[in-house]
Amino acid sequence: MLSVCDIDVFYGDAQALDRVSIDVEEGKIVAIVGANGAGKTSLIRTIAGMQRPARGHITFRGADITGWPSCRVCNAGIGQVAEGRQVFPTLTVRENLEVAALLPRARGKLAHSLARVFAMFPILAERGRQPAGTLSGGEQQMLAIGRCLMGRPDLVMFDEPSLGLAPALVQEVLKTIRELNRDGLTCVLVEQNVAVSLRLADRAYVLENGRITLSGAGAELLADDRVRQAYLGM
Amino acid sequence: MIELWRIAPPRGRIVIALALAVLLALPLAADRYVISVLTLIFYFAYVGQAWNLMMGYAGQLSLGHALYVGVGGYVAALMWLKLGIGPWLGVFAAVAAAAAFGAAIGWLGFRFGIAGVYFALLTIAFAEFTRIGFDHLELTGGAAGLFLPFEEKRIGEWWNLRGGQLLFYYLGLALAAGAALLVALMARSRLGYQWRAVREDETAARALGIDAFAVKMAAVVISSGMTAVGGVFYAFYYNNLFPSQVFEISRSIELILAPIVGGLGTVFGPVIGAFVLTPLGEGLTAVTGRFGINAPGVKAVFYGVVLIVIISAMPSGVWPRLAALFGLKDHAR
Amino acid sequence: MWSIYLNVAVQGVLTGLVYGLMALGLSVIFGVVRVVNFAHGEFAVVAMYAAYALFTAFRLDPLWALLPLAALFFLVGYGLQAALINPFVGRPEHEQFILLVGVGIIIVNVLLIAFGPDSRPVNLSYGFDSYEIGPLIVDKPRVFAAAAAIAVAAALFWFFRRTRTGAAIRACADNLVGAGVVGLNVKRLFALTFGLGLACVGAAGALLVTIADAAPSLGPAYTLLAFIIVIIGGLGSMAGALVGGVLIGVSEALAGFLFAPSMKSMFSFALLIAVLVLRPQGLLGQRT
Amino acid sequence: MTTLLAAANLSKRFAGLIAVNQVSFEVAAGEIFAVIGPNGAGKTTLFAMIAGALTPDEGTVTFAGARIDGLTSDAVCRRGIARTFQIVRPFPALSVEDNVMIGALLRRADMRSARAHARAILEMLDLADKRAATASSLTLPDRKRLEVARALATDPKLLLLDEVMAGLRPTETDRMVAILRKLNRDTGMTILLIEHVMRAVMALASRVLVLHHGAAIAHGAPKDVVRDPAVIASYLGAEAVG
Amino acid sequence: RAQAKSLKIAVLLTRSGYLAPAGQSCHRGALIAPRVLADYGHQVDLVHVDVESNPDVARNQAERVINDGVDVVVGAFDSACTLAIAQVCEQRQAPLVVNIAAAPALTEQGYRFLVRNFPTGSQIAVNGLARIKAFIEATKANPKTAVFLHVNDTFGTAQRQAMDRLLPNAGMPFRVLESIAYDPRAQDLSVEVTKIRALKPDLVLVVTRAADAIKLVRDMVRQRFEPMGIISPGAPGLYDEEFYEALGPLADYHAYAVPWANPKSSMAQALEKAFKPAYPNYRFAVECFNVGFTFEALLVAADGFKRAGTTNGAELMKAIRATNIKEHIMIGGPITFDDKGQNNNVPSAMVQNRNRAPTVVLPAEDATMAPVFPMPPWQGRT
Ligand SMILES: Nc1ncnc2c1ncn2[C@@H]1O[C@H](COP(=O)(O)OP(=O)(O)OP(=O)(O)O)[C@@H](O)[C@H]1O
Ligand SMILES: Nc1ncnc2c1ncn2[C@@H]1O[C@H](COP(=O)(O)OP(=O)(O)OP(=O)(O)O)[C@@H](O)[C@H]1O
Ligand SMILES: [Mg+2]
Ligand SMILES: [Mg+2]
Repeated sequence: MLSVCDIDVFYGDAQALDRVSIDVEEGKIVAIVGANGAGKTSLIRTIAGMQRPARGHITFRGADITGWPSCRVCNAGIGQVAEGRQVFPTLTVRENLEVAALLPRARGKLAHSLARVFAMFPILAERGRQPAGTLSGGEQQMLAIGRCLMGRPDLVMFDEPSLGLAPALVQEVLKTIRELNRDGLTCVLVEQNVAVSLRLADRAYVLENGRITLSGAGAELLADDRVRQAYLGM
Repeated sequence: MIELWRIAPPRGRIVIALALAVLLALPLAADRYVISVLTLIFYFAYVGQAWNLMMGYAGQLSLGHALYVGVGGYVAALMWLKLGIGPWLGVFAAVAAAAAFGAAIGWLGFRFGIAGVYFALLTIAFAEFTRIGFDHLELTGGAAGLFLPFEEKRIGEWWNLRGGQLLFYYLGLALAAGAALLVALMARSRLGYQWRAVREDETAARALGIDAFAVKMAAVVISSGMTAVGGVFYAFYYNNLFPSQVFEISRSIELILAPIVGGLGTVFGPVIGAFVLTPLGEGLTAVTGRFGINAPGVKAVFYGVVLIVIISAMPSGVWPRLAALFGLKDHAR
Repeated sequence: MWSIYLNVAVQGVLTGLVYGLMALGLSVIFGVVRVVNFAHGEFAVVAMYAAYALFTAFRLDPLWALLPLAALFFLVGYGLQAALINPFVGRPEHEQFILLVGVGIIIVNVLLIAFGPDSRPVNLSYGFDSYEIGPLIVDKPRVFAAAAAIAVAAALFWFFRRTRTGAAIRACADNLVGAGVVGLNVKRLFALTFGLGLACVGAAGALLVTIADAAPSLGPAYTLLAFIIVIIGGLGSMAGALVGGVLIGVSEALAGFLFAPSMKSMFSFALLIAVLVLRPQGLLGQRT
Repeated sequence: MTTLLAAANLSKRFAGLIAVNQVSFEVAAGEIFAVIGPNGAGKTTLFAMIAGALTPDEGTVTFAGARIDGLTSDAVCRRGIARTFQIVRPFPALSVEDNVMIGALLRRADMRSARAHARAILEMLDLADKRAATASSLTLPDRKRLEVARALATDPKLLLLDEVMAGLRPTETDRMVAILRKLNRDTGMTILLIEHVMRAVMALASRVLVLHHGAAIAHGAPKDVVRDPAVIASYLGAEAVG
Repeated sequence: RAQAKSLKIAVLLTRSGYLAPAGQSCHRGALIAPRVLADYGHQVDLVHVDVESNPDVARNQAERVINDGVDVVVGAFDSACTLAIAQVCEQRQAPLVVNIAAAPALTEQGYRFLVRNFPTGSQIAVNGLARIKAFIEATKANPKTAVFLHVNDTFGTAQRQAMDRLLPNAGMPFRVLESIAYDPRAQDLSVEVTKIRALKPDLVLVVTRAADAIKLVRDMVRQRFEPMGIISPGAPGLYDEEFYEALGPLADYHAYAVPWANPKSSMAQALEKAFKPAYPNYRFAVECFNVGFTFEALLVAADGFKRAGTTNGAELMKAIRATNIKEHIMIGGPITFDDKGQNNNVPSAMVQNRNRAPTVVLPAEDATMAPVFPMPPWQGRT
């Protein structure tokens, strides 16, 4: 469904990604794990069209989307739940959701999308008129997920959705991702919480200093010694 | 200073020595118009350098530097007119007064964490506030202006800065060269490093023990004091001061164009900028005149277009581009 | 005596509202695009000339010309942002400053070439009329202009608060990264915002010409005025611009009346300095 | 051993969230002390309060016998505490050497000796060959090293390191561990570090403090702490053990 | 070069920048001058330069035109620019004939290569007060109180200082209640008008600039304030084309004491004849102040050249200093200069707007209409 082929990404003179390639199959969960600054966010931003690769290309459903602006990528069906949630703090919860439905592909389905999101996260319906900046971290994360779904994506990239959440909430969020996947959504999951994300994933990639160093089925990597040593402290 | 000379690349040394020699000898050959344009270039290179120190090195955007030109000019002129103290002494009072203004603005701005556009607006507000104040100040003749006597018999009284074009030409040259040297030295001093640290990232600078407030205060005080010397030059060159002329915002803008166009935070930027912009203005006058399109305003329109083109094509200024062209990339700063 | 004060204050409020509308454009643009439009007043003067031209050619009352002018200036702003200013978004302030100073110089001098240096009045049939309400005498053009300014500002508020595109623009102002994340077309929204900002200026110019005569040299003065107003009200705050306008209008009027009129703008600058020092984000601005 | 740094009942709130909650600990002179904890546990916030970047809502920080809470970050640095930033903050337009120079100038008025000092430190951190490059062109591992170099250049008595190993490869991590250990041994410099890379923590620290949701949940020698059930549950993750 | 037939003159004016209106008006005078001068037997070649209301430009351009072989410089309306040019002319020994600029310093700073055929600020005030007194006497009106409103710029302040000095001993029938200064950059004068209205003066004395005068009168009408008259002791504003355009019938009856073209001078009539076809959109009657003085400056230069017979700066200057021109444009005369280079024979006429045209009403020998004071009410004017 999505394939990233040999991309390099630079910030000024500094290289963040070095010949990274990944493949995402329809209906699967793909995990990308790696330490702080390994380039996970950079990869997501590049796929989303917010960063231009210096080389390589990205195809989605057969179309070459390399270098497309982010609005076009979104409209092609790639959504993202960004690192740090990135909600609009002074807009109300409802406005946050509505704005995301401005994508041409989602515009006509606003009412339906809204109903679905409220059904999934009833708390958001309750807080509909409240500025998003006043929500708690967990609520904001739900809003970020809900907002992403308003754009009617076929593939969603989650960048550290559990960051800064209490353990109970982490479970909640991960459960949601699993459910969304069950309903047919393809997911890319970026997490530092290596153990959890590897167990969830059908396939996983390990990113180190901008390079893919390992890849394989989630369970396989979980059993890999190198992974256990580097990321699980054993 | 010797250190500076030592680290300059050989080609750079030749160019600088040659340029200085040519400028020193020029009055022997060049006509008075060229000399007068060059005098103006020197003035802008000088005050531009002073501004560069504050914006280019310390990263504090001031859009009200005309204030210091005006204060410096007025103080020195008053000292001479009312107390009979000539400009060579008066300049100290002028520097002190302008530095006091600078310190007051800096204190208010930096103490209360005002930065960027807001700080720029604060500086404009002070300049305008002072302009209106001077418009009402009896001591300086108010809006009617302040005039320095310009009499034939005084020409040659260099100690009172009474003299012909050449006096001001060489004085301007000395000021511009001296300011460039001063900034080059400062940039390599401890303070210069601290300025750049604050400019680049104030939080990180403070984590390295730099007292950002003190360092920024030093920048605004030195810059305003330096600018005041330009004001003394201006007052004694033109022999008259009108608040509506010297404190005017367009004056502040005029004086920051050269360093920005030339290259902020570089020693040669303000100089190159002055050598680009002033002749550009004169050239446009000549060219529009030659082609018979000397309708008032046409020149300014071209000037505006050139500004837009330069800032779009070379956002970091002409000099870094030139330096790269001549393979002096590492010496661009 | 109090009736005189009342008169002065009301004049200040009315004039301040029109200035506030002009400043509103600056605030909207800065709040979203984060570009400081240093040629703001110059655009306002272009609008004044446009209103003047429409009046002389078609006898179109500037209060009506306001609508086509706002539309026209919207297009100008949209095009300008898309073509010229977009590359400067996110660049250092001094670069934006030079760019827009260049634009301002061009505007002032093109106007000088096209219309000459003399000021151009719009002679309204009701230009010299005034309402007398008890001790209060207020002139019609000012009342109309202030009312129109409120109407335009209200329309803009409505747009930003009630429409989805308005919410999207606010979203860009709130969190630019977030806007990219949800796939908003940021460039288009920026152009739209610049367009709206200039539409304000277009409308304000049409109103200004009913209370002042168009002249090329007004540009820089209006730019400065708009700055003072938005900084006092809070750069980026819409209501702040109107409040700032009224505050400046009233304080200048009262200061002019109580002290020397020639020093009245000193009070504006003093107010500006006080606000910057005590509440740098402006009266209605939010701390970032 | 004398106590160099003592934090007592430190707390910090952000808009309702308690980022650091009544944390107390002491660091002895010459010690290497580590703070660990899951993402968002409050480690960086704790550092920021020690370094003067944030003022604690409650509690005190004592350094070399004097209260330093409430001092500005530059004053704290001049007292002898240098820090690195987790999200690195080099001076991007300046060269690597100039970045370090700025640190070195804190205690050296003379440019020549400051430059010599900067070069020595760059040498030590394997950055010497990159000293003319602008900081913005460095890779993340190099930037992390630059961050350390710059802090070291101020000749601190106490060095605060916020996740300087993150993103380094195992060999690079080992190299950094060796450098820090050598520094600690040769100069007696006290080091307080935040780290996720347990390999480094185990190798370096004599004592570890574990934070979770802003509170200290364990405290002691590294090998004891990693066996603490509360730590395993909250940080290392139950799965990891099982 | 000494045998040159025609005199090369550079006309430096503020044709852009904030003094552009006046500069361009003067420029019109300069453009039509050569043909009129030729009819009087003077050959002049003009170079026109815009000094952008900026002394830096003025200074450099003065150097440039002198380099290019110009013999005399004329200019520059603005005092700051004129002073900048004066220094260059002094050093290069090129005569500067000031067309308009009122700063007293010009002829007090000791320039030898400068003459000014224009009154100083205080001369304008002295002449103006005398005319105002005559004006009131001639109409037998009886204003008891006045307010003096002036723009707070170079010119306005100089006027104010002169008024403060002169008024107490001028024997005026009215008492000045208050002097009010306003900011030249003020966007709005309604508060100033309210302030005047609150003082209820019979007479409003004003020193304004072009656009300000419009704002002033407009706000007076709007605020329904009707003094007996609005009179200027010598300033622009009340007689600009834009003033008539903006105010229509309300522009009438305001009076101002300014140097003015003598309607009975044949040279003025010749100038007007040349002006009309050249500028169909402008009226000589309105522009004659700027046009007239600019023309006279050129006349002074050309006349000096004729007598000196050389373009040598020093000799030409000597001839110009010795000028004695009886036939010229403006009321008064002859044109002569004192040791400082100042012409002290530039009186003011009392001019009043009548049917939207400036009309000389005093002195009687030059007048074309009789003065009207107090003015008729705002309402009902056509
Ligand atoms: N806007 C930027 N400008 C310059 N460098 C950047 C920028 N964003 C990221 N980098 C650098 O690119 C590299 C990869 O960063 P990235 O954010 O992709 O890592 P990550 O794996 O998502 O890390 P984390 O776990 O901290 O989220 C790092 O060296 C980082 O410092
Ligand atoms: N300036 C701030 N304003 C509001 N909340 C903040 C601020 N700084 C930190 N926080 C919050 O405080 C909590 C603790 O943050 P802190 O950065 O101290 O965690 P950390 O332990 O360093 O985590 P990490 O391992 O990810 O670096 C987090 O929830 C964070 O979002
Ligand atoms: Mg990331
Ligand atoms: Mg942290």
